[in-house]
Amino acid sequence: MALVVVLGLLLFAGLGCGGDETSTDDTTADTAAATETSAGETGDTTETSEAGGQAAAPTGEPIVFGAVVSATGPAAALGEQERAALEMLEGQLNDRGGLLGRPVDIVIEDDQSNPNEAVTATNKLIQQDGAVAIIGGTISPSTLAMKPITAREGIPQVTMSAANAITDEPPIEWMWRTPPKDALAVARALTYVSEELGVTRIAVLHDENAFGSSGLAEIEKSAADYGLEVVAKESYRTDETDLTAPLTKIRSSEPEALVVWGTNPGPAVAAKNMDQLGMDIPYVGSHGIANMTFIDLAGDAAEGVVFPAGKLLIPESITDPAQKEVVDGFIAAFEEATGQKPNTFAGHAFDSVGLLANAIERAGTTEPGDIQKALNETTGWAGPDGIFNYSETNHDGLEVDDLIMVRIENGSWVMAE
Amino acid sequence: MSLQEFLQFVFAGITSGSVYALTALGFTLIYNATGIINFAQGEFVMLGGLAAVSLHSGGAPLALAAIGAVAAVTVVGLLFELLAIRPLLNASVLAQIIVTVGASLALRTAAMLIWGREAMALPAFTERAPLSVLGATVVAQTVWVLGVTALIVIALQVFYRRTMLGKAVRACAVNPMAARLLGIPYGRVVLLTFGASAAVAAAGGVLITPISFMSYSSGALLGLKGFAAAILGGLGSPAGAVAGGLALGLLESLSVGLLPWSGTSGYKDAIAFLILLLVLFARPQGLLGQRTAQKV
Amino acid sequence: MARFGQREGAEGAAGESRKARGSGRGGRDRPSRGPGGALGWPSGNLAFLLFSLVALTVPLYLTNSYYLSILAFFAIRLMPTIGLNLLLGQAGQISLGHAAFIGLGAYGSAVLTTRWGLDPWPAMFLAAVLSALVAVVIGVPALRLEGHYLAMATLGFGEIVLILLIQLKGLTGGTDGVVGIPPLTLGGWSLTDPRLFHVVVWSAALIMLRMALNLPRTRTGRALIALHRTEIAAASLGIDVAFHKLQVFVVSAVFASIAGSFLAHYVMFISPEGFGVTLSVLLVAGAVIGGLGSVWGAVWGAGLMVLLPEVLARYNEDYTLLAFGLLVIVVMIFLPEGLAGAPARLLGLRRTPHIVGSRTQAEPVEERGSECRS
Amino acid sequence: MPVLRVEGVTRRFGGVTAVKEVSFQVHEAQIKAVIGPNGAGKTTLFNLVSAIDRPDEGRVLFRNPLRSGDAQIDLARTSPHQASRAGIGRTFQHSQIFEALSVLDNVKVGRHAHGRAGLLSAFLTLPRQRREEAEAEEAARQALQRAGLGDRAETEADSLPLGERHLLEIARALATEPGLLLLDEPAAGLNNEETERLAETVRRIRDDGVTVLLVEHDMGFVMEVSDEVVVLDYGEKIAEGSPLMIRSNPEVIRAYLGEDYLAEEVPR
Repeated sequence: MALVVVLGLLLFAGLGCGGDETSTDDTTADTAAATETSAGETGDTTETSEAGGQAAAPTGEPIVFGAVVSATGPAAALGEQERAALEMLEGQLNDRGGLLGRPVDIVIEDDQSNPNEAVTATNKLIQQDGAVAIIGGTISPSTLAMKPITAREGIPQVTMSAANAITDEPPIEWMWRTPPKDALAVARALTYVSEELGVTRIAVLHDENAFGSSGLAEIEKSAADYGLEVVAKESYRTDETDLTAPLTKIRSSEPEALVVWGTNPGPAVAAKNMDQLGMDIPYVGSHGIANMTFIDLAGDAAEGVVFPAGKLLIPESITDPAQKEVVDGFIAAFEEATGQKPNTFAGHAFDSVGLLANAIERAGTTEPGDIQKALNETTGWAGPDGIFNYSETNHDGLEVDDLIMVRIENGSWVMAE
Repeated sequence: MSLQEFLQFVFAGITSGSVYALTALGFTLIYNATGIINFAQGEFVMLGGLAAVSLHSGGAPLALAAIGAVAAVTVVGLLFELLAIRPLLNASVLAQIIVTVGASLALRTAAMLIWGREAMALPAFTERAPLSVLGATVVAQTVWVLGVTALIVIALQVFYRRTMLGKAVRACAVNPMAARLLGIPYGRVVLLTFGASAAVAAAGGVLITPISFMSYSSGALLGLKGFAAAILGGLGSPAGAVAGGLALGLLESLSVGLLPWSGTSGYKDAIAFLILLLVLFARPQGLLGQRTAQKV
Repeated sequence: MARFGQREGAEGAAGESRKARGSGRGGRDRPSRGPGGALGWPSGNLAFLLFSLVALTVPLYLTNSYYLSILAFFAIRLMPTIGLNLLLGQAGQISLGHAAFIGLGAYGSAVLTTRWGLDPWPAMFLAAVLSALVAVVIGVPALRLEGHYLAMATLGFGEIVLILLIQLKGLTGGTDGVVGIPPLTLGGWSLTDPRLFHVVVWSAALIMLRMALNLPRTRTGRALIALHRTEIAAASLGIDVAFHKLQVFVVSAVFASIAGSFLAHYVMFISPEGFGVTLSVLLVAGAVIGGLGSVWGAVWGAGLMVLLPEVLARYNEDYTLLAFGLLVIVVMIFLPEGLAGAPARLLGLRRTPHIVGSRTQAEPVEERGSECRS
Repeated sequence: MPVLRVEGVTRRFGGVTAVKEVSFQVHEAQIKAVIGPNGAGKTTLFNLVSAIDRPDEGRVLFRNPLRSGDAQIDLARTSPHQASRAGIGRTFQHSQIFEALSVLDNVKVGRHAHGRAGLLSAFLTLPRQRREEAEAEEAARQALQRAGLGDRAETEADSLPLGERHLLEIARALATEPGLLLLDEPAAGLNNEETERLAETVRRIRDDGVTVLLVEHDMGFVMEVSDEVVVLDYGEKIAEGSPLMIRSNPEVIRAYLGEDYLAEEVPR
């Protein structure tokens, strides 16, 4: 009986929910399309992306992208802008005539930063909403939990999370990635340590969460390649109150630089504690502190901290003219839509949608196999995260050069090199 | 290990330990009056810190922000007692545990909805270079924490030892019926206790935010560590709570420092919890306490 | 001799008042009634048969794997909730560390299959054995403790297991989790088909439900209800209190472990963060909100845990935890029988007894008195 | 050979000596009462005899007369449930019935030690479970008969009046098939009629061969049912003998009057 009740409520919730979303989406799309049409001019649908904002109103069955983001829960700081970007991009795509002349519907599900919810959400997106491709998840555990489903169903999945395992462990036939994977960020940071700092003895202080320990694993694996020796490694819990104990232990092994791999607030505590202890070795952070929160928390202690980041953080660092144009357009549009500056994660969302749209246009169909083939043929596609080159074996797309090293000076970011 | 390093570990332990001690005090207060362990205690610490951050960033001077935060959280504590604890004062231990656990869930989530997820900072009470002893350093804020903790302990000791109400509360905390027979307005005592406990917790939150920052999720771990500290010190004794807190902090930091191999700090918390379990199993009355926690 | 009687008045009154404290607000102090307790459910087999029939035939008319995955999580959530319902409702013992047993089951299955190449079913079995052993090791000392201390001890235990899952990287993959966990198979059929999986996972959950429903009207079940009300009286009737508490603790751990194994083989990926205190607390919250007075409460609680997020998703899923926290408080105060007891209560059919045990149950009256005297 | 031999038993709580070097014996099929002013240590003594508590000194030796094969055991080294299994049944001063269960189920709890069906049998409703359940029901109904509650089996326990609650506790204890039945203030709070019914029941139980040790304040009840009386004061035995002897014992009278006098001086 309870089951009947639950089922009933589920149907109610599900249908109601779906209904709501569809209707809002439709309205937005319609209005947007209407506005656009009034602007006139018709373009060839296959060239819509170049055609900019001047295209025919898309018609017919919408093409559904399903997205799983962590809009709530612990990882919401990452997922919030992803959601905002996805919502904006849906409108943008439809304004430009949709894809293949059809409207695009990006259905966004929140996994609450919980991999189990990501499973339910992915099933819903594929079964209920008929998604032709999946975007997400925000966090690596969700992506890894979704991976068997998309692999089983044979639906392309473009993830916005960074763990190496996502594309290192088979199967990867249906999985592509937009952010620089952890190994890439580590490679960028270690390059800086060995080439710019010119030291050999490093210590690692890392958050024991997935982000931090994956960073440590990658550092330990590749340190030797950069002529570096890890002389000490200590971990801490994300909500640790004081890190002077592990730092003191680290100090006793006399490293020449400290690599801190974690997300806030730990790295900020570490920066303050280093100040307190009078440790004046260079502090190299991770892309996990590529946000104002770190500067707010660490205050003066943040000065001089160096970390790897996507070029979106300092748009002036972009040298490739095509990428510059795309990124400038994205920043302007995002600021107009949300009133906020886009962060790295918004960039991941942009790249995910862009790469998929690009592949579908080239494929000319929404058949999964064709999208798969087209994605693998992606070359030189420029977005906020960098220049993407996928192949059958490379589903990461980015290179070390797509990252820059950033230094904190006077409470803001400057290029470190 | 050099003396300087050893001292540094001791200071690290004292810094964390003083945080635990302050949290433990709140547990002690409520336990003394009601026999209840408030599983939401850590959340009051968190609320204190975040409220102070809000007030301070809203333009209030630090001292005013601190006092305002303590006052606000005290009100929350009083409401908590009236709305959630009062109806269940005569109910089973299990019901009381579940209600405070539920409250901690609710308070934490509410805090997240109000303040968001990012950790927030507060400036140190006195801006000055860290104090240095034989090369080992400790931030001035730790001294603040220790000082206020000492003040609270002294105040509590005076209350329990010198005032009629304090004596009555302490003597018959385990038996509210007897307290009623002795003419003590039991309901009011419990209400005051929750208010006082929330105030102490909030003060702790305000004091530690400059050291360790504060976010909506900080309360859970603080609560657990604070309880471990309270148990170590023997539930019921304010001085014991402080001793337990400092002991726990020292144990943690020395376990990081003394274990010879690298990468042991991940087990720091496990060590703290293991000690909690061992103490509970072997000596539930705590290392310093006398009251029995076990059934016959 | 009449004077004697007079003098006794004092002690009698004090005794009564002590008792009054226990029973407090009208009937708050009693352990659960059996499944036939009319707690919103028709008693006995009929309700169970109907429920089973509905649960197992769902895939016939529902093929949408979104709904099926919600129902699969319902079943997976139901298993530990049944265990907690027995532990809390019948035996009156709390555990704030049961997520650890789900984690042990999930990791046991994951590690045994991916690293040591075992088949999923034996892996699930071995993981359950491991969980049972751990439950014995932790239960023997912990279950001697009274309410608050037991709660804290189990909380600490849960934290330790979580830390070990994170730190023993060689075995568990640390925070990266374990990928590539094989799905369950049955007679050569892979249970990746959501409909097949549904039938299997619900069969397991229903078996647990049936077993739990059988319990209250048996020797063991009555022993649990008795020791919940008063351990001393139970012991005086020949009940080995420690043994029975341990037994139900182990059973609840095994149920949780099996749920964890199903989860691992269903999601095919696990990572440690899902097995923390929040899950433990949510499980207890679910069990309480569902209702501890009847085993059916577990069904309500687990259903709500799975359903509420889906409904609240329209607004903001962060409200889910807030709702659960507040619901627990409200239920505890106004609806001590939980959702399962709500219909009967609302209809005024029956004042059902409270389940969470009396304050005095664990306290020897004599000692308590002497403490205050001295 | 006596059923129960209390030998030099002492029990201290902190600085207070609740029971001090108390010795006495209870013989088969006898009703023995322990009386004494408030705080005299009666309940402590009872807890020692039912193995809920352990003496600091002395022995509490018990031999079950109804099971001739059983050896004598020292209750000071026994756990409560083992004491029950050895043949000690008890009731409590403050009603400790299981309100959530029916009267019959309450008594069935008393059959616990006579069953073997474990958790597995319970979960799976194995044949053994069904068989034992039937046996338990049969025995429980008999025990209810003996306690004079035969017609109340299907009632909810929490709807019983106080007098019948006490009888229920007795029935429950009888279901364990005790050789020695300990009654902790069975007549407390009962009206005359209920007390009379209780006295009848207790005598009938004694006549069935069950030895009874009781603590009681109701002197009328004690004098009516007891074969022998032990008087405690401040934890020490001050008198022992037949009700008639106790009634006129000057020590006893002084103990009670003295206490009374004290009680008036210093109100509690």
